[in-house]
Amino acid sequence: MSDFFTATVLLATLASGIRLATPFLLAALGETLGQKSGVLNLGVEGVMLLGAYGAYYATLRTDSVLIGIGVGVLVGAFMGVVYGVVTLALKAEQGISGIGIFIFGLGISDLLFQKQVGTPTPIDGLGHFSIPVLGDLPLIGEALFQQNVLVYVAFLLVPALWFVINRTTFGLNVKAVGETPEAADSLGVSVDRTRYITIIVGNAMAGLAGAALALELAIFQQNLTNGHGFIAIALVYFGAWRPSGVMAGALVFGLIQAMVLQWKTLGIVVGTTASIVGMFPAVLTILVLVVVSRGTGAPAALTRPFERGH
Amino acid sequence: GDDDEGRDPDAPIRIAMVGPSASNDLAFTQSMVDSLDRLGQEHDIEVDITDGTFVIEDAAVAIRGYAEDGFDIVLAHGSQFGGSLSEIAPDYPDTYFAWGTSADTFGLENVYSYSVKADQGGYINGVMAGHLTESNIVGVVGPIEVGDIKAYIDGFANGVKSVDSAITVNINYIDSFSDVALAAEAAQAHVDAGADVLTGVSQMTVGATGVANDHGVIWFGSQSDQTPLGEDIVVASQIYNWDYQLGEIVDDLLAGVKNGRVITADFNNGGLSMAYNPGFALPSAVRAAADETEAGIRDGSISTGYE
Amino acid sequence: MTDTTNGEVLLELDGITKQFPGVLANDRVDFDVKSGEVHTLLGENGAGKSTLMKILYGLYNADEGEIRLRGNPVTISSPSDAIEQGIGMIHQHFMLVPTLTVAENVALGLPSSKRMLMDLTPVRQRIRELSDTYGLAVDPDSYIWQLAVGERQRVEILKAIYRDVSLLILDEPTSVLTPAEVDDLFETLRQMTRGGRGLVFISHKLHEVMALSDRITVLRLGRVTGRTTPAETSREDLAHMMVGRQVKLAPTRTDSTVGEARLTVRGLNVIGDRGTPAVTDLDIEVRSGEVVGIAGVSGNGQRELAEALSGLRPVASGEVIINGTDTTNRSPKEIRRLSVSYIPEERMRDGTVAEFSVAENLILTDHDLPPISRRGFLDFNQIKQVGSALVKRFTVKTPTLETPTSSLSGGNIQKLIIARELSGDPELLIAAQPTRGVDIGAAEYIHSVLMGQRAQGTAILLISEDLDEVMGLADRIAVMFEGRIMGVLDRAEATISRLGLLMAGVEEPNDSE
Amino acid sequence: MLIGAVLAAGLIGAVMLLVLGANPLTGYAALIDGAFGGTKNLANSALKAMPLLLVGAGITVAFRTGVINIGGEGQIIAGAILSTLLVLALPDVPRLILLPSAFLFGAIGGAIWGGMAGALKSYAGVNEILSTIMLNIIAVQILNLLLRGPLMDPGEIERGSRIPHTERLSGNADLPILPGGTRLHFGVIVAVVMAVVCYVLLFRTTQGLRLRASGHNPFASLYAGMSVKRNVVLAFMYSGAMCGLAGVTLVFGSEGHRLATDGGATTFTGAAGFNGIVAALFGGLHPLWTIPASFLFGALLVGANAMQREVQVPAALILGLNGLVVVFVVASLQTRVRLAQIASRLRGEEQADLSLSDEASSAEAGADTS
Ligand SMILES: Nc1ncnc2c1ncn2[C@@H]1O[C@H](COP(=O)(O)OP(=O)(O)OP(=O)(O)O)[C@@H](O)[C@H]1O
Ligand SMILES: Nc1ncnc2c1ncn2[C@@H]1O[C@H](COP(=O)(O)OP(=O)(O)OP(=O)(O)O)[C@@H](O)[C@H]1O
Ligand SMILES: [Mg+2]
Ligand SMILES: [Mg+2]
Repeated sequence: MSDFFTATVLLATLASGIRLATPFLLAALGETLGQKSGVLNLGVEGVMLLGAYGAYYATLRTDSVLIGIGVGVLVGAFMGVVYGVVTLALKAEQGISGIGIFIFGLGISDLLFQKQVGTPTPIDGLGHFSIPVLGDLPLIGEALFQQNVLVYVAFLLVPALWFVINRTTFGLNVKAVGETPEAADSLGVSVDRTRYITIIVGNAMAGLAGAALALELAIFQQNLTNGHGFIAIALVYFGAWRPSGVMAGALVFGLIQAMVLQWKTLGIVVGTTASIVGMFPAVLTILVLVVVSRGTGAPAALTRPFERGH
Repeated sequence: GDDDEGRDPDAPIRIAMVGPSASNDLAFTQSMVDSLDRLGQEHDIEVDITDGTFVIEDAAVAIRGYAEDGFDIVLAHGSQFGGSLSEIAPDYPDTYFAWGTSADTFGLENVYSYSVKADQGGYINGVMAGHLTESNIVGVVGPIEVGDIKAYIDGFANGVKSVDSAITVNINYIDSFSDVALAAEAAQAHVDAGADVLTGVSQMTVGATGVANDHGVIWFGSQSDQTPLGEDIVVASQIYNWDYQLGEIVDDLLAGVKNGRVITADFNNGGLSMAYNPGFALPSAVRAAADETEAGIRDGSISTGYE
Repeated sequence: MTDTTNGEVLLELDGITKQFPGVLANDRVDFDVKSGEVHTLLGENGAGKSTLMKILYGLYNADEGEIRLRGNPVTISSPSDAIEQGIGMIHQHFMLVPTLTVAENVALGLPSSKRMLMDLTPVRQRIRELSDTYGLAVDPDSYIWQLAVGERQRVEILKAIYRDVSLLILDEPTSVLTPAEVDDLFETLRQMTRGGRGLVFISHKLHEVMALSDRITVLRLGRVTGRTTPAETSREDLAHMMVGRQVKLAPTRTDSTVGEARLTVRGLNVIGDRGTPAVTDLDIEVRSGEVVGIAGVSGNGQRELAEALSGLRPVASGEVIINGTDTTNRSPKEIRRLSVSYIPEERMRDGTVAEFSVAENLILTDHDLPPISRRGFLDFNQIKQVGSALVKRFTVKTPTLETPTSSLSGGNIQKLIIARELSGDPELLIAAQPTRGVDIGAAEYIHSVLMGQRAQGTAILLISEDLDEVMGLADRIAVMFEGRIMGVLDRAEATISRLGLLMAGVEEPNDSE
Repeated sequence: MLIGAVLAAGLIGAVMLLVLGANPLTGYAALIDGAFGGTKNLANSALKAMPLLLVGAGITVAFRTGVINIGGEGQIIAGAILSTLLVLALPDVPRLILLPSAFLFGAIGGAIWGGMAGALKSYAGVNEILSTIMLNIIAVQILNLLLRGPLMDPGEIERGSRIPHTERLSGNADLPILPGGTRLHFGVIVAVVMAVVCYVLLFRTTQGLRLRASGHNPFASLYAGMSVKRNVVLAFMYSGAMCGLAGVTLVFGSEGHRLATDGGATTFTGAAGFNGIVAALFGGLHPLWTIPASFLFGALLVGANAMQREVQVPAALILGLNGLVVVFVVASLQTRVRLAQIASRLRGEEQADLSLSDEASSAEAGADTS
């Protein structure tokens, strides 16, 4: 038992938790932006899978991680366009079309993988990048500042997104459109255009999240994301539509998973108790929200299609 | 199944397979697909595959559908399908059913079950791991504690301990056959805990081998030859060849007898074998120890300690 | 019709027609506005006023007809087009984002001085200037959700003035303002016309129409039925033109016998949305057969009082006794079961389920009582009967009983609520702003119904900002200011000036009790 | 519209099949034959549709109350576990008692699991999307825990194969097979009847009116004397109970007659908790329309599997097409809804002429006496 509390193990857990948190965080931040403008996207998981496959395949073929990341983002953005057309132009029910996108992504990413790659072939994934000075700090340097580039990107996106939402005119439009679209519309703010942008950017971030996962693991597999996208959506609610809250949620989730894995590795939990520990993050998430109780704050127009004159 | 006169001996043997994961998963499902390919070189067969049916009820529909369509042999390639098979098989007494891995034929003549002594290859891998580890810490990334997986992992642990009982074997069941990310983190956790040798089973291990590649930690595989997952780090893999079991069933079919039984693959009957990665510079002493262990297992002088 | 101004023609609407399912909302309507004038659109509820203006502002597309601005035909297919043409609109229902501040609501849609970055400093600055110039006091950093309806209306007006439009549409801007605020607004509007702007004004308050308009166009059933000017007409004539019959503008009082206390409130304290006290140490009593009016500028705790009495808002301390039962902090259902009805102030939010049919809304509060409910099942024949009877009795204008309530005009929704709330012959009625937004014909009817209820012994607590209404209906008038009752006047002793002083928070030197 | 959407998805699918080197005509012929060809295939489609219908009809209750229940997966599992526990404990009770009790327990299990999400929302302010996703995870873990622990078939422990499933459950709890020589069983009847019950609940009862009112406008509902919080909990319980019933049919109507998993999240449910939502949406969130909608969706799933077997394309393609169909159908749905609205208004007008004519004209007359 005491093994767990050695500094090395704790720091390794921390590093692992941050790594595990990254795809959640990227996807959840993207979803936050979309939801802020009133669009719920339950298809994050599918977009992540397509982004992951795109990044993996591009890297496999070009040996360039950068191209891989680019492809992941583009695939996500493309799915954003599709989702935008479906939910904005065709006014489809958001929750369900999201589930459709999820199923589509799950199937097509696997299909492409089986047809184009077949046998899982490792790629050279993202190397770990040590931030000068910070990376050399004793103890925490390794845990916090020797991660892959996308980890830093994800955490930098937290203040960036906060800034966009709270300090730019675009952010003001986003909030207005997500809250009272008819008011925004009556002032000449284009509800659809604002939502197209948030959806496309949000999906691009989901694609990036998938890329982060595939490139960190340096492999692709059927259903690589394995529920990450759905948890990312839950984290938006956990974080009460605030980037910092979403980050806190992602970290809680990542750290608990890392801790559980360490416990299993070190033989602290064995056998069927593993299942109990496996539900720990879910239970904790609920408990945290019960205690903190900030269920309110959802954008009032979330999931509501906007049509002028209604 | 309504042709009481038996099958036409000149027609190709029609074999259907229902598998839980993708046909090219470098693991359990692929091992059977490969074996069917090899069977096709010996016999005139016609193969039909439904893969990726992880939903048990969908698999049941497919199994019944194949039986209904008059396939000679229907393979329910996944231990989770047994429950359904036990109810379907009695309805189609003329069809040969086989499933695995398992050791249960429900007392039915037309049901064969196949299992593997995966602990044997596990033990051999373990012996090599015991010799190769310098940190004296070895890690195992397992999916779920069932059947051949548990056999392999227990055999592996015993093999390691047979070299030096002081070596720590950390075993981590991640509770999923498919969660690659979790497998990667589990491998990372082992590395963080000091492991310099890793092994793992099932399709999720592709995540773990990525970490092993990153850290130059050596890797032992099972079920399929996992060399493609790490040319530099994979030492050896235990391979499942279902050829032996398939052969037995086809022989029964051709002889027109139904003799439902448990057919167990091991190193002696060729159902299991080792594949060494030619690209890995395995010290000859270690290779010799492995060969010696394999011989001992074959002649029964070495027990894997499983069961 | 006589031109009272000789400004150039700003706007011409030519033959505008708009058909909604089951309703011809506008039928070949011609309408124009000249620069420097106020042109009033008058008409009963559902006459098609808002529809015509929404077409002008690009919220609806006309089926037929042409819009010309300064003589040039224009296509206005979205609010952006309208804004580009210099048209502004104050909507009948608030168009504000509750979770944003006043300044943010004003800045929304406008270019920022720092391009992509938001810069609210100049916006706040200008809001303060405009507030001073036009007497529209509001804190630029308050969130909209924190504001009372009157303040919200001021923000709407600020939004329009801030944009410096050449044509401004005001769809019932005064329905939530106090008389003093209305005076201020009119002053603002006159300033705007002096600068050459044209205004379209919509209101159901005839004295306002007479005071402000240069020209008046009357709509009925989607058609123009009259054009006139204040000089040529009177309130009575206007009422006749609108409704098509003679209307009594002041309610007729009937006799009633005052009985036992139906509502007794002692030492009531209620906390408002902002977490600060909204009602403080309030005592009041309403007896059977009397109307007690609560006058006061909106936002002085009237809404919180009504909500606390009807169980929608917790009581912090004090006692509410209805028909001898202590109902302090009881649920709305328990309170309703004591034969209490409540006409809510925020009728769009609280009063109806917009997606429900007219029939469903008419039985909303009684749906689980016989005869509507039989062992938990709805009796649709009863619903139809009850619904038809109420629609008929209260002249709710709807194509069918199955019509979604959302497509009724504002005034008809109000009538629907009143029909429902009075259908059960309540023993206590809490009526908050019962005629706000209702046309004069309907207002007359509502007043007569209230008087009828009073005669039958219903105790009525009438909360209204409309002093004419309060003085016309109430037996006693309590004036609320900052959550307290400043004084209670008997009907006979109530004058506009005394009430006005109390409403402004000035205590009476000698208590009238 | 619906047909158009399916055709569009089919067209894209045909292109994909061509790319994969399969003949689309053969493929689609197999699909249609697999779904509708002969009584056996029709029966398989109905069987696949059955849990979708139960989940979907339940979902309509939640949606109409203004809450999104994406916790169907967890609620199915909860219903399955509770009914399985009952049958394991009392295997010898006669079928006439055991089977209804199993359904009752399943409904209770689902209702508890759903009710938790409702209570969390009503009384702790936890958003239901979050809580249901989490409750799904927890239910899967509990299922794994039980099947690998106390509920594991003793035979599996004996043989050492340790497959995570229960023993074959008592034959007294088998869902009776309906006459006709197919696999169609009693669960299908339960599903259809329960869909009708959902319709009656929503549109014919006072409770249903309260649920719908709360869904559309909680403020007005509160004002009208309803307890919105309780209605949210109730809606989740009804919805959950329906999912729980689906869980019962999945266990006692399965080929294996046991509760089984491989540890995966949707191994047992076959994602019925999600597909049921799709079926409900196909049915325009109306419990009765959900009946044909889920049958068509079930047929599509069954037919797709048949197509995969016939032309030997990866199962992944079917999944991808499945997603496309959902997207296309939902996208075209709005158009359909609008058409329906117009139609109903036109119909409404006719009704008005019949039933309301004197009221309407007198209302106008009242205002028209000049
Ligand atoms: N979106 C809509 N869909 C269907 N019918 C509508 C819609 N909007 C308005 N109507 C109908 O058109 C008619 C005119 O409505 P409008 O809102 O223009 O009336 P109004 O004159 O503004 O009345 P009020 O004084 O009550 O505001 C009404 O009968 C109303 O029911
Ligand atoms: N009309 C009625 N006749 C007999 N019993 C009733 C009636 N209405 C409700 N009940 C019973 O009273 C109890 C509470 O009813 P109800 O569900 O109406 O509560 P409620 O407070 O109105 O909540 P909500 O409206 O949110 O459902 C239930 O047991 C119900 O069966
Ligand atoms: Mg209007
Ligand atoms: Mg009630």
